[in-house]
Amino acid sequence: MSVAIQWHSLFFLLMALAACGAALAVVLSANVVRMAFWLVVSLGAVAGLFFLAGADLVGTLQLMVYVGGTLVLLVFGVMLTARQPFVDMRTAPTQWLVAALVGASLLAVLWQAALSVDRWAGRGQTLADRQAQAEPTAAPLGLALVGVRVDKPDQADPRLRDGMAGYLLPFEVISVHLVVVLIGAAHLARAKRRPTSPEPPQTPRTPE
Amino acid sequence: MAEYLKTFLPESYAWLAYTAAAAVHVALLFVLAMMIVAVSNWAERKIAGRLQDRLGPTRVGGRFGWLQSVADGLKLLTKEDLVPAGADRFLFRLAPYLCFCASFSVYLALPMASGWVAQPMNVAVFFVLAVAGLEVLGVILAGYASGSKWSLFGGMREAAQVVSYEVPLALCAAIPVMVAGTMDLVEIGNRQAGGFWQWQIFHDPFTFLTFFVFLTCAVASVNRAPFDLAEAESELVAGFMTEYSGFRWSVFFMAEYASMFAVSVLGAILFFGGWNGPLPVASLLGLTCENHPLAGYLGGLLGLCNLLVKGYLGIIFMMWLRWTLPRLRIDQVMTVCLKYCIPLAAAMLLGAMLWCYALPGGLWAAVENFGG
Amino acid sequence: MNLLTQPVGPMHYLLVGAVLFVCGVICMTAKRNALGVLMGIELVLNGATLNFVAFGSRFLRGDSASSLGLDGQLMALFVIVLAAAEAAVALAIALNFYHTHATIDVDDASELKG
Amino acid sequence: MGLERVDPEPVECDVRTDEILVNMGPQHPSTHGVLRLVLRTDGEVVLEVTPHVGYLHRCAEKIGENLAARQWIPYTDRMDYLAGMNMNLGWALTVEKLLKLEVPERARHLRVLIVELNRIASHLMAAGSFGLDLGSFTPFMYCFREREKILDLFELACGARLTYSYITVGGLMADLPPGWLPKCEAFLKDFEPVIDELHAVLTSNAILIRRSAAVGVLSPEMAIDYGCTGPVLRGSGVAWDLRRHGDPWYTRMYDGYRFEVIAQTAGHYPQDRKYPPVPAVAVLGDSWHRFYVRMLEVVQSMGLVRQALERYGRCPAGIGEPLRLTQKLPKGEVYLETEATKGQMGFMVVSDGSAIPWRVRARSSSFCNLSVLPELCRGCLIGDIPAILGSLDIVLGEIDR
Amino acid sequence: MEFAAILAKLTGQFGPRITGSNAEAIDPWAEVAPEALAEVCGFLRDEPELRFNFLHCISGVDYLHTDPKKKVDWQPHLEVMYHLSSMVHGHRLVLKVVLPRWRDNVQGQLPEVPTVSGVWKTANWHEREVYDLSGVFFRGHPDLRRILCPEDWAGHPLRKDYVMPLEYHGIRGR
Repeated sequence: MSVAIQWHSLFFLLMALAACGAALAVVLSANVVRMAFWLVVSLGAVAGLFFLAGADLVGTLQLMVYVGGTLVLLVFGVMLTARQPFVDMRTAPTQWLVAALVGASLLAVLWQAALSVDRWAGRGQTLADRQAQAEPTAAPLGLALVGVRVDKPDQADPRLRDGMAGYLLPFEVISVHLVVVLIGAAHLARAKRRPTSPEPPQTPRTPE
Repeated sequence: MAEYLKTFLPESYAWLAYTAAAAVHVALLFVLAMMIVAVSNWAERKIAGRLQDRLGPTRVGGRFGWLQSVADGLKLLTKEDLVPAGADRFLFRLAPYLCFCASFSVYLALPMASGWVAQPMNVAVFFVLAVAGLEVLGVILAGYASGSKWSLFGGMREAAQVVSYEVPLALCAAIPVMVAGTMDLVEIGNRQAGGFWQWQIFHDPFTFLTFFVFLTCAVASVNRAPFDLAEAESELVAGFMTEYSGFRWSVFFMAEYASMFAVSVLGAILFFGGWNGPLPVASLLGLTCENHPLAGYLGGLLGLCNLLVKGYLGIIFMMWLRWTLPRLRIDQVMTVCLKYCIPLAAAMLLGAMLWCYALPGGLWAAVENFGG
Repeated sequence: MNLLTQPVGPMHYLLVGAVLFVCGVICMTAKRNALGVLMGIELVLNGATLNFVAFGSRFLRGDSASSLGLDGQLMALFVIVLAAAEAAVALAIALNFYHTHATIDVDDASELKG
Repeated sequence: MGLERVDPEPVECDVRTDEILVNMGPQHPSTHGVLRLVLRTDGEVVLEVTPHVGYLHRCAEKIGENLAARQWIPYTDRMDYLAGMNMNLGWALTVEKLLKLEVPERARHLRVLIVELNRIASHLMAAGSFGLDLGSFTPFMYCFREREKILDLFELACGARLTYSYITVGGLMADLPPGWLPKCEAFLKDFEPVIDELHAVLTSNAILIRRSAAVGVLSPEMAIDYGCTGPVLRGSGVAWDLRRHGDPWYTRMYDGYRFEVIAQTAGHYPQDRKYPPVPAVAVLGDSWHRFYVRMLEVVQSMGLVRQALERYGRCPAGIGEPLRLTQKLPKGEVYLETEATKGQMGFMVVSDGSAIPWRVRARSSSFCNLSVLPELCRGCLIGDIPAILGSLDIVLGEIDR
Repeated sequence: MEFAAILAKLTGQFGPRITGSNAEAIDPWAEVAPEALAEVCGFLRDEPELRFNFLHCISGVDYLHTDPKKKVDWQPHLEVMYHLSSMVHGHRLVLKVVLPRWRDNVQGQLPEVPTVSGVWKTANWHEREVYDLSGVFFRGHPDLRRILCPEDWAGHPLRKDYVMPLEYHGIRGR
């Protein structure tokens, strides 16, 4: 039993508990600002899980874009609409019932699927391979985004070897998509009418 | 360190070694952060005093008021911890710690000398920027949870400002990263070993200009004057800190200084050679690990001093700014970011990219090549 | 099944992902606040992202195959970026809705007119 | 005049939010005392400002109906507590006008000397706190340091640093102590370079200009309509200074003194060759101009102090007798305005023939200057309010009396 | 323009509604009937030869002797004084309005004057002050609230018969 793995497991447990607990808190808290706070905790813990899975770039991105960007935006939205009746908006018991039913059935399915991973993945966990260390993935990821797959040097098609493999097209599509979305969001959120601009007050003119 | 400790322990107690190593690391970082806060607090008072033709603290702890920070801390600790009636008590109490955690977590990935880093990271630059950006959440929550409109204004301003300034800051950080070809801060620092002419700020004209954009954005992203809109005392009383008192207030204060230092150190590593002095003294004296572990340790210590000096120069610069300049207005802050910093940073990125493509070795290599 | 001694595998990640996903779904169905629904969506997306990363991670799968697990991570990256875009648009819509209807209760959003 | 009013750049409102009512004050760092402004804001944009005054109301006028004329002098000190001498002078001159009481020549020059020194002190305070309102703390300390020196001089002259009661009905309470004049001259000599320093850190500071230029533009018509006076009026380009245009009973105090009215007329200030030029972004009547007028008036007052020093030295001894408390006032009513530091400070005394005035009235300059605030702040940002308020330079003690 | 000329112009325009004047006083004044006040003020401001564009001050003076032993030559009344000047021509004028202390001599009913806040904006706050301290009601004033005293204050302190309340919201008055 390797010591490193044990630590890994412990941290995984901590992070997983934080993520799940905070997610539950999101569901259960009625106050929308509290919800946002618990969501921050949950997503932060998920970032920790990413780090533990060796995906440090994804983890950092999660922290930066998700927690630092998206959630700040969300909290901002919450504050813009933070009038008391909306901060504490209660859910009707019947809705809770429906939600719980849906959730429970979904959870059962997913739980079963998760537990059967080893079987349908067709590969048992071999402890001998456990010594594999997480390698830095930032550079390969970046290269993959511009179309070079350094982890798959043995492509059959020569075109795929020099630049046409990877995710260049999705990357471009997403970039354009992002620009469009941002412009659209800015347009949507813009106030339709300007606040009535104060006219320069008409003072009785006293020409001298 | 854990490996070193493990040698003293039986095999099954290896976890103890890891725990001890982790505890020591955290303790060291925490002490470092606290020392920085204490010294900065004192320095801020002294510098403000000198700039204003006053003496600043002179009594506590001898001639220069060395212990003023301790006295301040004691005073804050003994103050009443007030929670306003209209506040969201849970979030109100939590927000300062959230803030401090964010700015303290930055130190996890900040190397203090070659290899002296708590968690060596492949994406350290990115991590530092990401975590430093999380401080804003604490501020927003503080602003909301205080239940005061002035705090809310402060929180909103902070959110708008910090989120906007993250973009040019990341762009500016991307330029030295691109020049160095890595996001690993240790690696970036080590590449600038040699003399001051090896520092990345002198790599090419674009990195030189980038530094000033970086400086602006860094000051803005840690909310120091002239960008201290979130706590603008003449407009918003004290912004998000209006309702805080005593220890919780001091936690915000610590977070501010800790992130000031963090961002200064980041700038020092990215642009000013990090722990490498202006002249390669350490390598000339042979203070490297190859010669002797102790020599390596001494070299690291020298590097640490170098970095501390550079970091403190950054802090002193920010203090100088704070006590000299008036504050910008919120729309001007956003204008500076959106109309000047971002386009400038983007242009610098493009320029540096072209430069790296044309003259891969940087300015000095180009000069040498030309001469040769 | 002692998690402290057993190595962590994709299964465990999937379990966490499942919990996040379900919490998100419950949020989406039960919350009346438009922003609460938005938060549910974020949770769902995160649960999915976690699965991608877990399956991609060579570290977790424990095989020493040549794959660095890039595909999973790339998917995760795309999800995160798209989630940011989605949040921006959804927030803009929520704000717009708030301005026109002076509420953010999704139950009141029953007409397509602005 | 006839200047076009230029609106400050309209602020675009991207995300419309709820309107909020915020109380700015009565305890707020930048309201210069206990002033309460109720702001109706949409996010950062201020839609409406409603000032609420009266927190410092001390019934000064009611008290004046129960005291002999000279006994009210200390109450005038506490009106504009930053320029107590000017307040004393206003009341003293008003009662003297009723009594047709002449003061000796030496007292006249001493009054000019003291009053103009106090004007420097008050304008320094205004300039410093204007900087403070815009977030720069250090110039405030510089201003305070110089103000302290003036207060030291006052302390030597009358023993008090804030509430002087030095100028009194009938003359002054005491002549200057020996050795005072060289000290004053030394102060003026030391102070000269500090003005340039202040111009460097404040007047020509790019951020300060951006914060105050075209903010709170007050057209000359509006200024007159609202009864704004002093630097606020002159900042709008109206060359109106009571020391030149006022009641003869007051202006004759300045007979023989050379000074120019500080206001931008025909596109330039009387002294703009020597001091920082007017920035291109500044609009006549904005916060920056009000601040600049004060900075130039400091220099103007220095010139007046120098002239007074010289004249005072040539006069024979005798600074007048303070009015006896039992002295009966002639029946009648008299109103007199003087050019105090914040604007035109008017006093009225109505007498029924006894030693105690029937009615006392103080017309406060800050009161009128503040009343224009809602007009100036309409549509500005929250951050502009301190800039506008600071440039109006109000003192609540005078508003609330 | 001298006071006599101004007065002549005023009487020429308004005739009997200029109810009195005193050219001998230190500050010469003209008395206007309360109903005509707004009209007179508008005239004073707009007439090209007068151009009284600056209102310095509005003051209320209460004439009521509380000491019965002292003989006075006037009946109890209230005066509102307007100090005007012209920045264009440099002349000055004091307008007076004489009012009964109470409207229809009913204790508590404030005497009324038309507002001049439409003529000079500065009158807005000054009238509020006179209303607050001297107890004169300005008809047509856009926002006649107390300005120096708290809004729930009782009485008008500059009235000669004003009695300081013993207690205000638990604060001892005397």
